[in-house]
Amino acid sequence: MNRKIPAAPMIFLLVFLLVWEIAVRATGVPAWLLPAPGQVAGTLADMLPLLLEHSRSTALAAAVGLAAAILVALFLAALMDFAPWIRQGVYPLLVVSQTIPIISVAPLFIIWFGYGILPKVVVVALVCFFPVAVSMIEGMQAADPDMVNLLRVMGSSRWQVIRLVRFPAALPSFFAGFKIAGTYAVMGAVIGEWLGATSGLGVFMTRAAYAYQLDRVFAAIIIISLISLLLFAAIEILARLVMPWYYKERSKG
Amino acid sequence: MNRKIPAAPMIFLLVFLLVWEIAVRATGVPAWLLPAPGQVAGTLADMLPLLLEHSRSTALAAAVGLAAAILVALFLAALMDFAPWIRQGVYPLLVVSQTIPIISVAPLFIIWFGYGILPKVVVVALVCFFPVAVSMIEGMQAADPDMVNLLRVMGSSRWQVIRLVRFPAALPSFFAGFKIAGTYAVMGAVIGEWLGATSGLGVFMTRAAYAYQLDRVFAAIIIISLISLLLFAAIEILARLVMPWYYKERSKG
Amino acid sequence: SPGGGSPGSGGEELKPVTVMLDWVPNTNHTGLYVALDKGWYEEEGLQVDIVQPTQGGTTQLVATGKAEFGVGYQEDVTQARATGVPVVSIAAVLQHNTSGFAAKKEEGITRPRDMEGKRYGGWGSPTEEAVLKAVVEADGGDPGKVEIINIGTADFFTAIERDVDFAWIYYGWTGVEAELRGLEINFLELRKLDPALDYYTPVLITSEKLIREESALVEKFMRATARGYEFAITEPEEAGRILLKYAPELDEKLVLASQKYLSPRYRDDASCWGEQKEEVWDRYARWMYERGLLPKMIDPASAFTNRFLPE
Amino acid sequence: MAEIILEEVTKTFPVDGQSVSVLAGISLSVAAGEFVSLIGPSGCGKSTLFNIICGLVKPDSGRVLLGGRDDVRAGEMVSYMPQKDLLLPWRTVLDNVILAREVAGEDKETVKREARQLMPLFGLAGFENCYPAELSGGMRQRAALMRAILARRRVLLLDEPFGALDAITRTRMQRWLLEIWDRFKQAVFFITHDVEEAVFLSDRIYVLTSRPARLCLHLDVDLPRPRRDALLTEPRFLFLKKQILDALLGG
Amino acid sequence: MAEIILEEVTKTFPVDGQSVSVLAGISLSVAAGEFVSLIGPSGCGKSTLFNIICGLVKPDSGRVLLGGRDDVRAGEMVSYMPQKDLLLPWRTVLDNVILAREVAGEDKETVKREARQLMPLFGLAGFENCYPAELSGGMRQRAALMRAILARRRVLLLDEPFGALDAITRTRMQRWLLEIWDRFKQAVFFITHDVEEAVFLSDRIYVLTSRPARLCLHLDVDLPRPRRDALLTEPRFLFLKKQILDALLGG
Ligand SMILES: Nc1ncnc2c1ncn2[C@@H]1O[C@H](COP(=O)(O)OP(=O)(O)OP(=O)(O)O)[C@@H](O)[C@H]1O
Ligand SMILES: Nc1ncnc2c1ncn2[C@@H]1O[C@H](COP(=O)(O)OP(=O)(O)OP(=O)(O)O)[C@@H](O)[C@H]1O
Ligand SMILES: [Mg+2]
Ligand SMILES: [Mg+2]
Repeated sequence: MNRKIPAAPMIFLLVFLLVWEIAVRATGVPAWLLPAPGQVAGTLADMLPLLLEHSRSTALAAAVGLAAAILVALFLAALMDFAPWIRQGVYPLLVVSQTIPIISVAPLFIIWFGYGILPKVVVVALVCFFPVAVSMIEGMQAADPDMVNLLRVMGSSRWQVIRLVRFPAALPSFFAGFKIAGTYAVMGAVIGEWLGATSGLGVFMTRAAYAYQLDRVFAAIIIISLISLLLFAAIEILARLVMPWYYKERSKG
Repeated sequence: MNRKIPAAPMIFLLVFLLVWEIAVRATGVPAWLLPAPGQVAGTLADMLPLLLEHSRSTALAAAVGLAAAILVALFLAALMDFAPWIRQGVYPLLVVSQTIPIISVAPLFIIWFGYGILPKVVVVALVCFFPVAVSMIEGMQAADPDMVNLLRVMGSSRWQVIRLVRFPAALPSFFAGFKIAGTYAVMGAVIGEWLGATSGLGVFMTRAAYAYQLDRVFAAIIIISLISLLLFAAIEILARLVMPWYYKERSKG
Repeated sequence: SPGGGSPGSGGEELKPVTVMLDWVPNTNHTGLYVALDKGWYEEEGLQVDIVQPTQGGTTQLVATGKAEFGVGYQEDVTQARATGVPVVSIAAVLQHNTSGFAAKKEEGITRPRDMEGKRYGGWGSPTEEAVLKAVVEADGGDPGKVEIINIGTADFFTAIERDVDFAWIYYGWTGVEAELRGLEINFLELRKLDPALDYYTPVLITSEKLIREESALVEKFMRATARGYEFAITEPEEAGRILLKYAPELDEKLVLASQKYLSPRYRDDASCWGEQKEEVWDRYARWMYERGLLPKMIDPASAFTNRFLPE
Repeated sequence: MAEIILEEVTKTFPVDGQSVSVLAGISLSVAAGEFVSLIGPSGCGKSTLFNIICGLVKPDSGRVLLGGRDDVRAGEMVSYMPQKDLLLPWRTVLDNVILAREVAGEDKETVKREARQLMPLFGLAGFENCYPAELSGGMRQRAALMRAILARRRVLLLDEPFGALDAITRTRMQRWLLEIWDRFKQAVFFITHDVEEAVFLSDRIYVLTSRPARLCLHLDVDLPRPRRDALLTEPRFLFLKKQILDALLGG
Repeated sequence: MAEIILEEVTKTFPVDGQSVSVLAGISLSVAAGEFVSLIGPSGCGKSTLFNIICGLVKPDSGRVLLGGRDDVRAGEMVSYMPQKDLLLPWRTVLDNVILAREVAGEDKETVKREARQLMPLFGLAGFENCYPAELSGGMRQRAALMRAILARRRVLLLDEPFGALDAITRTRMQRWLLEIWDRFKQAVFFITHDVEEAVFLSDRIYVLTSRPARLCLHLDVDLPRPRRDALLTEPRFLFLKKQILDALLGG
């Protein structure tokens, strides 16, 4: 990635907003159906203090949940590398864990985790750990088998093979999963807030939607997107810090 | 993966169900909160014809949406490889597309796509394309830069470099994303049904939930999980067919 | 924080109590927020936390005691009790059912049989289908000719833009919004179509266990809550503003207009706010049971109680 | 006409914070149809020089002319066999060796037929449908060489093509390379560590010093062609060999 | 005592549907402190033989004894330098060369100090903190060799350690390898394509035929030690060399 033209995303965004604004004006879509960006911007400015207050609890839940997801995912990936039967037994359960619509077991969540930040964190973790775990597992499997063999001949334990070869080899794949998870984290927190909460952007959005104020809904979406983009950028920077060898090699040409 | 012990997942599943059954009986959790597996199995058997009927439209939406997602993801990944400014401009938009809580823009969906199968397919595609796109993009970036250079010296066009090196090199990563997407597909269709539908497992679940028939909700979840697992297994088999070189290398040891 | 209880003014320990709404805070809940805002719960020694829930979870959570009180519907309580979920209705928020079927004026739906050949947008509950069928049939129409579409979470105004001709609304919120928008609608009020359908919606609920073991708590809660609703009945404007204070995300115009519409309807023709009649419970439960919506008939007398209403 | 001309090419790499000068002003040329070898200590910058010719690495200063021009795409003129074999792991041997021709848009089946006939020559008969991971080190190198030769460009850049081959195979491949070269009149630019091999094959030899690489010897190999095995013991041959070894030792 | 004993080892690979016999009954041994070389045509099965000794490939039949036993983990006795360098791309040169000792649980800092002192010997001084991608082909090979030697096991398996090195560096590394070997009394099992190198370094030499590999020559190198450069032109040396070349040609 060329770091010299950070203007590109801005330009794309502006074009996107412009098209949207023009489309709304040209077709005369009413504001309660699809507000124009200009109107949303106005609302955003008006509601900013309230939005920021709600953002705080959402962002916190997203961050904590994401961190928990990463730990769980790394642990599971390492575990599954130990024996094929663990892999074969656990992998389907992971898949199943993702196919349960959280909303439909929401009461259980609240009974287990209460109304505080915990259920939100759990939802975020549940949503985020899967992409990281799969990317990590597949990335570890993709490690050069000859390098793994070399380590075996050196007398490495299984754990050493994981730590010295499989984990570092899986890092690019891991960060792909991390980026996916990071993108989902804030959304996960918002969904978590639908399960029952007293504050957060999810609360804000449901209320605004209930009052037919789509401009407020969109203002909240913009905040969610911004937080997500920041998180995404942070992950990208982290990747560059953790894998200097990787980016060095790729910027040679 | 050792293909000789497919018993492992079964054993894990049985242990899991057993723990669940015992936990429900021991703690006396009422059935309207968490039904025991035995009860769910009974309901599942009773409701099977109805569930299968509903499954058909859900599975169809999931399959069509997933296929569309793959195509879009591959197209975007290839597009973003053409120039850094496209990459920098489009990537953030992809992230933003994932941070919009679908439920909160459901009305727009319905205005645009009506109440047929289309909105479901769109939801599935929206949920699924992102993991595939990110995995593909990151996988293509991870391709050996020396191989890319070799192709350049051979006089390859950008598109040839993508087709001959970046795409095949990204396949293991692509399949990681595909597995994630496949896992989400059925869930995505169910969410799509919550936005409005006349049949499907999501409709079934909503109805059962209104009547406090959690055993039926769980029966539906089991069907969802089964379809998802089948899809997941199909993707795994596809990976083996598409990447014989990859699995050959990894089964040497 | 919005909806949260404020710390006690006195030195004595306040008892924490959770109230789980049925959905987003709205004018049905005004009395709760008034009581909270005026400190009337604290006067009763309660520290009340009002939580916004997920759709459908409230009844179970109240039944398990995870929330002491909740907002529900008669239909829901009946369904729950028939399934064995031990919840009890302790007050009717509105004395009469203010919901009904609404359509744009140009659809020309002025009576149930006009629904023939039209498309109905519902949320997927089995009861609504039965209700629809019953009213169309009673008016001499063919319910088989009404197409039912699940519109899930989409709102009324969006739904009727495309694919849907009419839907079920609460007049006190959606109908008022239509008025504010100047959208002309035909509204068929449910209770006018069939007296059995004049059930209580919404109601306040609690669990059998709480009534059994901590009836004093329920009493205290209801005392403050009733005060809140009485205030909302007499001071709609101020009550509406209190609600807005706790849910600033809502639309001010809509809340105030809705409050004006609802305030006289909280008590309506009852002797006091919250009163429930066994007749209403019995009639609707029987109605549901006869249509196969309940696995078994409930005892209507134990589904509700008036004993916690202040004199 | 000179196919390749380098004029005062310099290159510096940042290594561990400091900048290490690798090429310190290299000027050389390879004429059409010529066989030129490049010898130098390990790590002096030979592969870097090839990368510069191919346009993969930008020199810090100096000029690179291909076919007398500095605006020509390397791929059109040059076929490159890198030091790492860089076979594509997802392609069979047969699909790997035809890569350059496939890129050029030629009919795959025709090229495959041609490649199949050459397989025995490279000792790869029977392994057409193997993946690279199933080959031995020497077989991979031979496949990479075959890929470069099948590309049929005016200049062949070979970076240690015979490094992983045993003496016998190596000798056979050398003889055969000379035949090819004689037949197709390509220019060959050849990196090797084997002094004897360089003298035996080349028209001219450039010897580089260790890092930063400078030219320390430019040798015309005035031995008659065709070259025969008997040459290896002739005095003139041994003299040239000695000259190079001395240059390497002195450099 | 014999460190390595192979008894009638056979190995067949499935290649393109058919099964190709690679090793057709190989018996050999390497005694403690001995320097033994293995020579054979490219693709005959030398690397496969090493993989079998290391336990990475299971022989179809035959026995492998390490230290006289068949139940010992290869890693405890053997240090292996594979033909591909297999440096870990995410580790610097320094971190790569200490890998085996780190795996053994030794204090990293101590081993790093030891490694830093050896860097100049391997021509890697100044590149300690480079990543492998920043090294030349020969430098990578030297780093891989250094990693194997730093492991300090009773047996060193070296698969073409000097293939990518220029003549001068190669000679220097050969001399130095003999010194190491003399000092630490490890047994060395050495694959090479260079017949001269094999004769110069070894106590004994095994020569394999082309696929399927059989032993076609087992040669005692009865040259005195320490070996000096002058040896290269002595008649006995040339005779042994000729014997091997004949075996290779005949095989
Ligand atoms: N994993 C494998 N699958 C199939 N065939 C293999 C595999 N590994 C090695 N072979 C085959 O075994 C034979 C011997 O390979 P090996 O690498 O042992 O040769 P070698 O003697 O080391 O050759 P070189 O000197 O070229 O390195 C080759 O024909 C090769 O194709
Ligand atoms: N991408 C890079 N970044 C930093 N240093 C590099 C890079 N590529 C090459 N070098 C350095 O440039 C020098 C020359 O490398 P090059 O590969 O050209 O050597 P070489 O002459 O081909 O050696 P060999 O015979 O060992 O292959 C080395 O010191 C190497 O460390
Ligand atoms: Mg080189
Ligand atoms: Mg080999």
